[in-house]
Amino acid sequence: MITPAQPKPLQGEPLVVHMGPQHPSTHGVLRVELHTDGEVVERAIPNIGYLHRCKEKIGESIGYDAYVPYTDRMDYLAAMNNNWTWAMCVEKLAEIEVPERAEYIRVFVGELNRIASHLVAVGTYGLDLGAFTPFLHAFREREMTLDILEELSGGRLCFGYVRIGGVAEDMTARAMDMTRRFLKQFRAKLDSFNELLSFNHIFIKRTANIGALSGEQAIAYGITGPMLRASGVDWDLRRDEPYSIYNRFEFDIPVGQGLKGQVGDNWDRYWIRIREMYESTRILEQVIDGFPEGSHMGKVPAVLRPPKDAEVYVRTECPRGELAFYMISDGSKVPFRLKARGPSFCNLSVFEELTRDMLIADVVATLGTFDVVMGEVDR
Amino acid sequence: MEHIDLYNLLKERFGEETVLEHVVTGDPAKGLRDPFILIRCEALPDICEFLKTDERTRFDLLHCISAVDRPEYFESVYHLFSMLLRHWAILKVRTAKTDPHVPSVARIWPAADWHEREAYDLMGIVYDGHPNLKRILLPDEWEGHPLRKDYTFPEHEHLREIGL
Amino acid sequence: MAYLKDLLLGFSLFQALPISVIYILTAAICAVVAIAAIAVVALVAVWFERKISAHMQCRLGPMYVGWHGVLQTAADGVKLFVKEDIIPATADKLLFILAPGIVFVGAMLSWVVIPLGPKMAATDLNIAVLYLLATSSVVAIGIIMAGWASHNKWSLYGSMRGAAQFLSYEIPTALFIIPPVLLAGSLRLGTIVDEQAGGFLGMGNWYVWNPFCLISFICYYVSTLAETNRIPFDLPESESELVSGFHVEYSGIRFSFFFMAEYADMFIVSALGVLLFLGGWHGPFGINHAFIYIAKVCALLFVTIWLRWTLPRLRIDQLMATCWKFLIPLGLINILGASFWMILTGKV
Amino acid sequence: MSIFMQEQNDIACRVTKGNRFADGKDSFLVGALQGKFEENVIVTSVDALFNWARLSSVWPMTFGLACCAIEMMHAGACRFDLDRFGAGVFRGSPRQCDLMIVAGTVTYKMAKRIKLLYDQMPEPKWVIAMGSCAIGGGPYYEYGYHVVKGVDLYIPVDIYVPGCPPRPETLMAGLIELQQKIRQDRILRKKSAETAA
Repeated sequence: MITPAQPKPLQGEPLVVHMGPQHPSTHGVLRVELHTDGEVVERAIPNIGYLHRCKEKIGESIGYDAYVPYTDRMDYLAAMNNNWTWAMCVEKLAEIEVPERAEYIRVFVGELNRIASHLVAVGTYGLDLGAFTPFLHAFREREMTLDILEELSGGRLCFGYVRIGGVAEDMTARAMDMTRRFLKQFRAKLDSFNELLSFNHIFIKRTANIGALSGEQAIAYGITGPMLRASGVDWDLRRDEPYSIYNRFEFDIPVGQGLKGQVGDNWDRYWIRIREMYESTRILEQVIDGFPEGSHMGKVPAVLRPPKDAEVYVRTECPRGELAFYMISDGSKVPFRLKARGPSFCNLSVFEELTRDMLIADVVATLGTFDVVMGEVDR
Repeated sequence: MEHIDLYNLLKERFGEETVLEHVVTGDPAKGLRDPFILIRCEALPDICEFLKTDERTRFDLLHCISAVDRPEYFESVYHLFSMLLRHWAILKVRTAKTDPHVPSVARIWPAADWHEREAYDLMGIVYDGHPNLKRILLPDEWEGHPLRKDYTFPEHEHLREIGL
Repeated sequence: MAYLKDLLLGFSLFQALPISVIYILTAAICAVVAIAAIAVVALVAVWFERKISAHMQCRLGPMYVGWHGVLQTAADGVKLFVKEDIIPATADKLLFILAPGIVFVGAMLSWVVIPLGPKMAATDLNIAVLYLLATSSVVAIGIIMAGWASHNKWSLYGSMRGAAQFLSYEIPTALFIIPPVLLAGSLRLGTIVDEQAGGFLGMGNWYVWNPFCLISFICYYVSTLAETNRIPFDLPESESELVSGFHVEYSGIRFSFFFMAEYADMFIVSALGVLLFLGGWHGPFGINHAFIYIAKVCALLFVTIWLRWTLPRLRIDQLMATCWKFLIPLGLINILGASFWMILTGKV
Repeated sequence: MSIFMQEQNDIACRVTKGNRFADGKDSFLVGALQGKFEENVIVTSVDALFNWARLSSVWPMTFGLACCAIEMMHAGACRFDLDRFGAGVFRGSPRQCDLMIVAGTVTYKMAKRIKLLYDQMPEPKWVIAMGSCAIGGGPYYEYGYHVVKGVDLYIPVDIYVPGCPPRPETLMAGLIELQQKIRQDRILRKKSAETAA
């Protein structure tokens, strides 16, 4: 018997739009699958892996010191911090002493690179919201920080400067001069940047109270770095688990206060980065005032052979959060297992949860505050 | 809490046949390297639930999940951290080389979701009870799990053939 | 047009022709002038925009194509002209081809009544303001067609946003045009401009000094930013969200039509603002010349560009709320206020 | 109208050829006339005009893959300013671009998309492979199982800009090289090997 087809009840289905991998505001090759109902995004599912460059396999195939350039290219906006984490990890594994001067230089380049990295974050965030000029103003300042780093290392983006046991080249007087000059004008430039973008009325309207992430949720998703602090959790490895020589410097840890809306909203996440730049300038001032004499490179054996079956897990505070390397040695010249925990990778995992039932424009605005670097997400 | 105290606590709570041993890696005299607690695979969700909720431990942050390919077995390593009490726990479970299975902890820490997917993708460990266990970094058509030690690198022509 | 017709009839050669031929001839001349004007306006405005934005951003902008890049836009135009233009296989071909034309025609229609100087309009229509309001909606139709025909999800979003935005902002634009029309008592642009002649320093009678017209002017300007699709209201295009919005699938010469229409529209709304509120070609000290008028339009264009490169973009709901919850009520009150003003000052 | 309609439209099916001007169509205007003329003063002037327009207005795609993308952004920003050459209009849609700067590592997951993006661009189009990864796999050549050993395995490349990552100046040098290459294109003139002096 043929039953007449029942008419389906009238219903819509979500329109699936793929944002990326080539999209102006996905900050690289992220693809976000948007399930939209009109302008409202019901679900935004991030798809990653378009820049999977086999970093862990490479780490297990080549020597400890040969891997330094690969860490550069992991979070390419904060190459110094990545080098540093790697160096710390191998130093802990192979028990290598680092001279004091090298530690100072490391803090110096680390903080300078943090400024450079945050400048890209806040600049491109303006771009995501349609403001083009702040982006270029941020890049103008970034060029100055890159000049200093170039003076030291010879590179502009991927430095390979922090090596196992110290740093590649000694600090120069010219770099100190450049830094002093840079610091002299940077805060004023940052203030004018704030007038242009941070306290712009439209900008606040677009970002405040959007995408608020609570502290508990942030911890549950393993979020670290500025995103965690923006959610009101007062946690920074530089102060709470001081590595290197961070305990010698005085600086504040900015925490999200919900100045323009809820705690942990987009504006807070953006604002944390601006404030961290101010703090970094404070650290830099203290560093260049207290440079000790000495060697910039410790004693490192020509061929590194860490003890068998030693395991270390080292984490540092990178501009995007806590970068950690988990390394197992088997007594040979190459690590047995290398696992890199990229902060952006963990930070991005909350994206789907956070952007439920948002408008498309807000999804873009929220993604901007995550400040993901795909090189680190995909590794 | 020191790591060894944590081990004793767990042993007391779950018994010696579940919480197998406490290992300090490398040269114990130097004390620089990380210790870990080896536990039985099946008990992982219970232990994690306990570690997260118990007043003395309160491990609220799952920092990382790593999969390790040992010659005889696969390892899944959990780096836990407590934001409240500021201490570490490093757990390890072992699973067989053929058809490796580990219970998922994504229900306990949402952070585990992507970490487990990554471990599945690159090492091929199946996390039972994971809500959405599929490849995360590599394309779906990819063959094999590259972080295994016996992985042979594919040829470009072969990858073109399978549609990549 | 009448002026041109008389001019032509001044030559004995044309007197021999029937009058209908003269009409067609003058219309053709006007059309050519309008197209040329759009092209020139687009060329100059794009170059302006690129140079101004570059200098705002501590850059130089185009430098190597002609003196300080003056030929840059011409090069862009020729390049787009000789570029392959793709029609996607899944597109609605007829609409896809028609849409840029409609947008361009929409921009061109306005040039019929917009004067380029005293007595330099193609036709001095006595309902010019009404006509402008009517023709400016044609662009919206073109944009919706473009977005729909492209068979692309991003362009569909762009066109839906465009439809909502243009239709909404038509209303406040119309509402804020009413006070100067009331004051002048005419819809003819020439009359409205002539009403603003004289006064203190030759600028005192500009309608912008009237408090209600001042409100009108500012709000009119904001509404037209939305109508011409400029930041902070460039939602139909919004580069960082919808890639390129409604013209995401357009390439080559068809894309350049959208481009030109945008700049032509910008010029038209600035020109209308100058005509209605800033005294048209009446400059200070009683000088009235086309150059004064063009200079004022350029000043308004500069402000548009300035805003474009300074402000972030609004969100769609904020955009709609601005229109319906703020501009339209204000516009209605403003008309009421202007009417009372006229009663109090005895103009009625 | 017929010229409009017979345009190449199915972008997804279009196969990329190495020698793109041999059968790739130009605009509806040029397409019909392309390569039909002997050299004479008018044709060469028209060619020169078109080439000048094309080389003065190379619009790149907003398309960054990895580290090199940051240097590409720097090249477009204040100090280096690609806009001086008329190449600063970064367009998001491939339909409106002339130049694809493959800035970064190409992975197998991405390669298909790059091919698609390339096919979506209208003729004439150019590709700059920026950085050693895009040129030939770079540092990932040996152990990068997921890295394509050079983007030219998928799409034709005009200019190779070496470096890891190349400095913005290097990218600008690559752009100037590209402009030299465009200058020698033969659009209306016949493309015989003998006449290409």
